[in-house]
Formats: sequence, structure tokens, C-alpha cells
Amino acid sequence: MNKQTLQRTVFAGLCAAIIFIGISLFRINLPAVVGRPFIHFGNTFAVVTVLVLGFRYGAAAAMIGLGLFDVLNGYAATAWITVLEALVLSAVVAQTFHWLHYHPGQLAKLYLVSLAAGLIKIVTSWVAGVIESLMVGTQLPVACVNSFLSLPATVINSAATFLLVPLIYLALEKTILKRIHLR
Amino acid sequence: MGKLIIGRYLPGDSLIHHLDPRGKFVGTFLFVLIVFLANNWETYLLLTAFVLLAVKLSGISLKFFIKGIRPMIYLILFTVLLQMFFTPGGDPFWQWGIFSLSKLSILNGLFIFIRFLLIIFISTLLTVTTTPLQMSDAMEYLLKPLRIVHFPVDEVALMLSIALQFIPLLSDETTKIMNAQRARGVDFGEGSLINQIKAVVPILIPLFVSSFNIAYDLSVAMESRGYHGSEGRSKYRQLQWQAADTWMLVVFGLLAVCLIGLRSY
Amino acid sequence: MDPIIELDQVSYTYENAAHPALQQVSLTVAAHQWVAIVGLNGSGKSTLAQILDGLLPIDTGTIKIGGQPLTTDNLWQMRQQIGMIFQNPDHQFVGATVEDDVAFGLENQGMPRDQMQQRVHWALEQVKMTAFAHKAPQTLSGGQKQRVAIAGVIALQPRIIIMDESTSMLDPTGREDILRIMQDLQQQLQITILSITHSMAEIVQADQIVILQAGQIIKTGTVEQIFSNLRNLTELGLQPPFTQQLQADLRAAGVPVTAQYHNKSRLIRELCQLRLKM
Amino acid sequence: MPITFENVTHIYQSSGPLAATGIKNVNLTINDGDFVAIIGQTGSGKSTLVQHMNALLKPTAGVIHIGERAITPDSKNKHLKKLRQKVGMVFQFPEAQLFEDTVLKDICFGPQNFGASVTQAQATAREMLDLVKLPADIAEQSPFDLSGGQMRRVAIAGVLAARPQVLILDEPTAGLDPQAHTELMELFANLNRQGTTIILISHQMEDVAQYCNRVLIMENAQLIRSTTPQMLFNDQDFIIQHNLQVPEATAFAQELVQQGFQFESLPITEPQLVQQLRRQLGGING
Ligand SMILES: Nc1ncnc2c1ncn2[C@@H]1O[C@H](COP(=O)(O)OP(=O)(O)OP(=O)(O)O)[C@@H](O)[C@H]1O
Ligand SMILES: Nc1ncnc2c1ncn2[C@@H]1O[C@H](COP(=O)(O)OP(=O)(O)OP(=O)(O)O)[C@@H](O)[C@H]1O
Ligand SMILES: [Mg+2]
Ligand SMILES: [Mg+2]
Repeated sequence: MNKQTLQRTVFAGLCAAIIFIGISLFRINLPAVVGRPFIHFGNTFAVVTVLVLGFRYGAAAAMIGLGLFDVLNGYAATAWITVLEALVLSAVVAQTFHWLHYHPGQLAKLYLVSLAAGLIKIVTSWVAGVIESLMVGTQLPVACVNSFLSLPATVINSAATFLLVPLIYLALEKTILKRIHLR
Repeated sequence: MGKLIIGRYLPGDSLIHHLDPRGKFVGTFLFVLIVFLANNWETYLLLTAFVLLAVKLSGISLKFFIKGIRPMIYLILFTVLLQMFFTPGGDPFWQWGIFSLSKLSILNGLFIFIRFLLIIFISTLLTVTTTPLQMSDAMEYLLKPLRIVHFPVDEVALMLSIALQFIPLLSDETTKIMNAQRARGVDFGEGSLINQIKAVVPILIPLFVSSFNIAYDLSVAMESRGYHGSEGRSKYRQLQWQAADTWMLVVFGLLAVCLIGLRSY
Repeated sequence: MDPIIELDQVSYTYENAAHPALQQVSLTVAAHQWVAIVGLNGSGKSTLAQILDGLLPIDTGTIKIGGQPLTTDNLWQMRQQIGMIFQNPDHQFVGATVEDDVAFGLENQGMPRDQMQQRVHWALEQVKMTAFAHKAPQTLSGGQKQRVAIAGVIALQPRIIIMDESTSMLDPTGREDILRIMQDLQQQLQITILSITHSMAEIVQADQIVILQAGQIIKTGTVEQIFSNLRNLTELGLQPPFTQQLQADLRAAGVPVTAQYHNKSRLIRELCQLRLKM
Repeated sequence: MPITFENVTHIYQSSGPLAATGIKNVNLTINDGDFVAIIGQTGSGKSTLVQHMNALLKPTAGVIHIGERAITPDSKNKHLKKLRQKVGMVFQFPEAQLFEDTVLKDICFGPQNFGASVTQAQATAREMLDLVKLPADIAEQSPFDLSGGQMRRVAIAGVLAARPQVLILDEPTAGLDPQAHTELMELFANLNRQGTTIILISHQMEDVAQYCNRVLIMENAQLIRSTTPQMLFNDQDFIIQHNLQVPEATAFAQELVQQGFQFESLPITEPQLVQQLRRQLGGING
């Protein structure tokens, strides 16, 4: 393992930790009638990580960060779905970023990437909801309808991702990205 | 904001605590599959008894498990109701358009409710009786077969253990950075939603910078201690598979056999 | 005594850097010495430490460890003879628990497990951390973390230990503690210590002082040689030692003490003699 | 802006199973123009104490008066900006708070949050660069291209730019070389001469002796003594009992005392020691 690979691997591990913290510490409570819905930044940070580290390391960090949170917080039985969601999200983000031939400073393209990220997140969340429903034995139509239930929260989260990813990425680009060579 | 507690491990000295985390991990997934076998009163009763026994053996109060359900209760109830109204067949004593209620559908809803509880209980059981470190060791071990398809198991294992280890440090770091920006006039948790979301930037950039510095220092430290990839390494911390772990899997097998015998066809 | 480290005309420039971080550095260190490396922030101290351990590939010059030249082929064997302890205790903890961390270097060598257990136990005993073997790093103080780092290094039984500002993030108690442990270990295990430091208490007890400025070694010598002359010391990243400053100021105030560097007890003796003469 | 603590206690996670006492029953007053040192072992509550002074932490019990404002356990977390502008805080390793792409923008961050216009903030920022002795042409550079010592100065300038009346410093020179250390300490001493109250957490007794007019000693979450450096370092029993250090000049004088020297009061700085020795040993002007 050469110096750069080691450094990248270690950094990916730390990014996974940041994603984990993004879920557990970075929370904004939303006003609501029932329950205490909140936005967390796990997905947003995962997208940023993929942009910073590229698909291979970024996806690993996203899968570890998001998956580890589920495993350690009582959602072990469904953690594998989360891990797959993270993989799909990373692939879509990395691919869109690649297709767009992004050059530093192109804010519009970053918004396209984060739009793709937000949309795919809504889709995968819905599919994940269906699978989870099926896992407890509901019928497919019930699972499909049921899965819409958690969609409002996902949409708000995706909106936050859409808004925030370009801001964060641009700020990183201006500050440290040109000083480190991770991709 | 206080110190972050990673995960929800509750220390204890029970049989369940001492089981090998790999076995518990596999067991949890097996259980989710086994639950699919149940389809009548007898089978659900057996499963429930099994889970309650496991909870009892863990020495952790049932209240804790019940508390864990609270945040999900609306989702669960909604699912159950939906399933009740949507289940066709039986002979409905109430009907309205596509919605109907029958003895069968109510029973069906109840079963789903029980399945929910069982799966949540068993996942929680894994979480509360296994330390995060054991969990990550187990995951590392269980990933090993993926080597055949050239999945970089060792690299992922390294990332996993670094992630786990640096979560507390980075969360302290987050608190510190937040306080420093607060002292410079940022109001977290005040103002419009958009402003609150944007306030993440002055925390996250320093956090990434810190992480990069850590990655730099840590990789130098690792290299200076002779780390050059996973090849030729030996392992100090080892999981110990014991008779009790084998027995646990046997019990799961027996449970499955019983369910197959008891279920209706 | 045989030299254990010999640097000859070594230069190194970081990628994308405008100036070399090290320029034509030559240095000889005798075995079993305590060498203090000093200099201002950015003068190249950490770079020097890293090239010694083969962590950065030098551009020109030669490095010999124990008489053997360091090459890319024997890098990993040579590295086993050198242990490093870094500044930030949190940024060098690799293992999830104390014992795992101490074992890390041994694992890298592929040492069999029962042998590792002995070594880990031995190393933890040396730094008096046996009771903490199963603890997680977050539960330790900064000083305790550095002790673990030391254990991780001596477990590999190196001949040289390099400390890169290893005590600068500790409180005074932790600092003294680590220094004492290192002094004991140096005696017991017969190791050579290179210590990068700004701490005067540590510098004055070194056998040899090396001063770096802008990537060059501008002076080496014993404490007496270095501090015999007070001028320019601050520019080189050194405060004069307390006793030396006191001597100078006393002389300026007309008290007839000698100009030559004295350590604390010698100066006190001299002051007593002066008082008796009054 | 005087600061008073009345029976202030802070317990971290007071409701949870991991409750930990940060500070306990602290009473103190800090007057305008003071240069106060806070000393004590690791974990004794120094950081917890100072974080109450700009309401980053709220007391679990007791009242804190900061100028006009009173902070109690029930105080709302709102509208603290004004307070935080007046009480500036430099954290340990403050370079970790830098995030903008130019030095100037980063220094402007505080003033702009506190309501200054961009031009106003920039003018202040340039003034601060000068104050912390950084060259003016650094303003447009990225803070991440600077050396560690320069980054530290930028971060400090970022706090000073809000023109606080009280400045809290948590080990501001940790990890810097001696030259940078002295320069920064002189900067703080100058600010103090111009009227800024300074509160300094430090492990370096030389600094306490040289710069501070008061010293607070923390131990096990309690404020065990509030005194002057002169009194503290002359109280040998107290020093030994609480495992504290003394400045080198004092330690040196103590050894001289054992050899038969006599001092009316132990010197705490090197110039004091020189002066007293000169008197005893008969130097010029003696
Ligand atoms: N990774 C790097 N890339 C480029 N330049 C570097 C790197 N690390 C250090 N430098 C530069 O090399 C020079 C020497 O740095 P070095 O870290 O060796 O100094 P130091 O004496 O250890 O300083 P300090 O007292 O701050 O630790 C400095 O000018 C520094 O900016
Ligand atoms: N966020 C926190 N959550 C829980 N306990 C904490 C937290 N911060 C500090 N403590 C505890 O409060 C006590 C006082 O800590 P504090 O950081 O104020 O000490 P300190 O004197 O500043 O130490 P140091 O010299 O190491 O900075 C310690 O026992 C510490 O463990
Ligand atoms: Mg250095
Ligand atoms: Mg502190």
C-alpha cells in the first residue's frame, strides 16, 4: 500500500465518521404536529464525500458511515438496505459528476449533481420503504402505499441535500481541495 | 450538547452478552428469515416466547425494548391498519369500496404487528448486547468471503475501524468548532430553516480540514510503525467462537424446524 | 562511541514547494545520546525526523543508520530500528484499545499471537499502563495516551526513538511524566533519543543540541557550547535557559558572576560563595 | 463590563446517567481592566468556567452577571449575540475555526455576524492584521496556505475584530515556538493596557507571574482560591498541597533560601530576582 493509498483510505474512514456524526449530531428539528421529525445531514455529507473522494472511496465511506449508524442504533436487520441505498446514491452522484465534465467553480453543474442526488434519494427511500414493509409481511400494494408515509421527511431532507451540497463543495474547493490530492 | 454515545450498547454480563458477535449477527439475519415461516397462532406464540426468553436471558429490562418502539409507533400502526383494511378474502363484516374488514384481515394485521415487534426486539437485542467494537470485528469477519470477488475487504475493514474509533474524537471536534463559531456570532438553531441549514458550512469545512490533518498524521504514524498494507500481518485481537455460539445456531435451526412443523399449509 | 545516525549532505523539497524544507543537512549522532532538535516553527524539524525514518524520500545525500545506508530496498528493516512518537496523542492511536494499539507495530511484522501477547504485556509494564490494557483511547488523558504511544514503539525494540514535540500538548504534570519515563527507558534499553522540542527544561538535559534554521543545521553542540553565547538565541527559536539569562542579567547589574554557562546547582554554588565573601 | 458568578454550578448531561460535574458552587468577580489567570490541573473545570462567561454554557444552578445581563439556568438561548460580541473567546488551537477562502473574509466573519457592513468589517479586519503583526498582503491569501503560527494569528485576529471588551484566552500559545509565544503574550498585555479585560487559562506560571494581576485556582470543579500571583507563589504550603508549579525565578529563590539567602518576599519574575540578589550581593546601584 503506498503513501497516497494509505492516506486516502484513512481519510475515507474519517469521512465515514463525519457522515455518522452528520446523522447523530447535525440535526435540525422541524415543526410538526405528530412526533419530532428532523433533518439530518448524513446523506448530504455522503454526497459531498463522494464528490471529494471519487466513487470508489466515497462510496465506501458512505456505505460505512450510513450503515454503521443503522447497525449500532438498533436497525441491524435493515442495515443492508441502507448500505445498498448508499451505494446507489454514490454511483448516481459520481456518474452525474463525471458526465457533466465539471470544472472548478461551475456552480450550476453542482446544483445538477445535487438535484440528481436529491431525486435518487427520494426514489431509493421509497424502494427501501417497500422492502421494509415486505419484510414484515405486508402485501405488495400495501407496502407501496405505506412507503409514501415517510416520503415528506425524505423530501425535506433531499431539499436540504440539494441546497447544501453545492455550497459545501464549493467552499471545500476554495479552501482545502487544491491542497490535498485525494481523487 | 454532551459527549456523543456511539450506538446503544448496555454493559452486562449475561449469556447473550458473551456470545460471539459473528454468531449474533448471523442469528439476527436468520431470525428475520425464520419469521417468514410463521403464519398462525401457534407459530407466532412460539416466536414470541423465543424472543422474550432471549430478552430475559440478556438481563436487560423489557421496558427498554418497549421504549425503543416509541419513535416508530405511528409507522407501525399505520402499516398494520393499512394491511387490515386491504387484506382481501375472509368474509368481511364491514366493507367500503376497496376497504374491508374481516376476522381474517384483523388477524393478519395483528400478526404483522407482532412481526414488527419481534424484528425490532431482536435487532435491539443485538445492539444492546454487543459493543460497537465487537460489531465492527464481526462485520469485518463476515465480509471476508467477498475476497473471492476481489472486493477490497482489508481496506474496507481498515476504514470501518478508523471510522468507529474516530467518531468520538470528531464529535468532540464538532462541538468545539460549533462553540468557536458561536462565539463569533453564529446562532445555531435560530432563524429561518434555510439559514439554519446554511449554518452547517462554517462547521463542516473546519471538520473536513481537521479530518484531513488527522488522516495525514495518522497515516504517517501508521507507516512509521511498519504498516504496509494488510499482507503479511498477524492479528492481535481475535474473536473466540465457543460451544455456546454453535449451540445458539443449533437453537435457531430447531426453532425453524418447529415452525415448519407448526405452521398451517 | 560509534555513530548510530549519519546524515551527509541531505536535501529534501516537498512537492509544489518553492523552497527546500531541508538543505544540505549533515549530522552525526553517537549511540545512546539524547539529542534535542530545536528551531522555529517551519524550520524543518519534522521533515528531518521523517526523512530519518524513510517516510520521505530524500532528493540528494545519504543517510546511514547504524553504519548501514538507508535505501528503498532495506527501508522496512531499517524502519524497525526507529520508533517515532508524535505531537498529537489523538492522531496516532491506531488500535481500538490500549493493547491493540501497542500490538499494531507487531501485527505489521506478522509476529505470532502468543509472542505478541508477551511483548505487549512487557511494553505496557515499562510505561506502567498495564491496568489500562483494555481501555479505549477516549477514556485516557493526554499523558496516558502518550505513554501508550511509547509502549507501542518500545514493543518493537527499536535502537532509536524520535519524539516530535511529543510533550507539547500535555500539561506540566504530563510533560514531566513522559520525560521521566523516556529518561528511564533510555538508560534501561540503551536507546538513542532524538527529541524535537521547544521546552527548555528538556533542552538543558540533552547531550547534544541541534539547531535548525530555514532547513539548515546552523549549529550543533553541548548545552555549554550552545548557551555560552546569548546573542541571537531567540531568533533561532531558543529562549536562553533561565540560569543563563539570570547570569547575564546579574552581570549587567554588577554582580560578579562568571559569564560561562552554569547549570542551576553550579550557579547556586557560585552565588553562595559570593554571599560569603560579602 | 464586570463579570460576577454567584454560586454557579454546571453539570454536564445533568439528566442522563453520564452526568459529570463541570464546575461546582463558584463565586467570583472579574473587574474591568483585570488580567486574570485561571490555573489548575487537567479536567479541573477551567474551560467549563470560562464558557459561562459568554453564555456558551448555561449554569445548572446559580446566576452569572455579565455587565447588564444576568444568565440563569432558565435564560433563553436567544439574543446572545450582543453579549458574545462584547466577550470574545479564543479557544485552544483556534486555527481549527478557520473556514473561509481568504484571510480577510475569515476575519470579517465575526464582525459581519455581529452586524457590521462589509466595508466596515474589512476595514476592521485590515486593522487587526496589523495588530497581530501579520503583513498586509496576506489578506487575500488562503488561511490554509499559512504556517501554523500565522494561522493562529489569523484566528486570534478574527476574534479581536469584534472589538470585545473582555477577551478570554484558552491556552492561546500552545504548540508555538518561544518567539511566537512572547509576541502574542505582549499583544495581549498591550490590549490589557488599553482597557480590555483579559482572562487567560494557562499552564505556564512564568506568564501568570509576569502578566497577570489576579489568579484563580481551580481544583476538582471548584474554585479553591482567588488571589494575586505574588501571594500565591509565596504560599509554599498551598503550592505543595495542591500540586501546583511555581515560576522558575521563585523555584530558584527557594533553593537559595535553603542555602541561607533571605528574601522579604519570594521573587516571582526574573527581574525581581535579579533586583533582590543585587541588593544582597552588592551590584552597581546596590
Ligand atoms: N506536506 C507538506 N507539503 C509541503 N510543504 C510542507 C509540508 N510539510 C511541511 N512543509 C513545509 O516545509 C517546511 C518545514 O516544515 P516542518 O514541518 O518540517 O517544520 P517544523 O520545524 O517541524 O515546524 P513546527 O515547529 O511548526 O512543527 C515548512 O516551510 C513547511 O511549510
Ligand atoms: N461535554 C462534556 N460532557 C461531559 N463532561 C464534560 C464535558 N466537557 C467537560 N467535561 C468534564 O467536566 C470536567 C471539567 O472539564 P474542563 O474541560 O472544564 O476542564 P479543564 O480544566 O479545562 O481541563 P484541560 O486543562 O484539560 O483543558 C472534566 O471532568 C470533564 O471530563
Ligand atoms: Mg513539526
Ligand atoms: Mg480546557
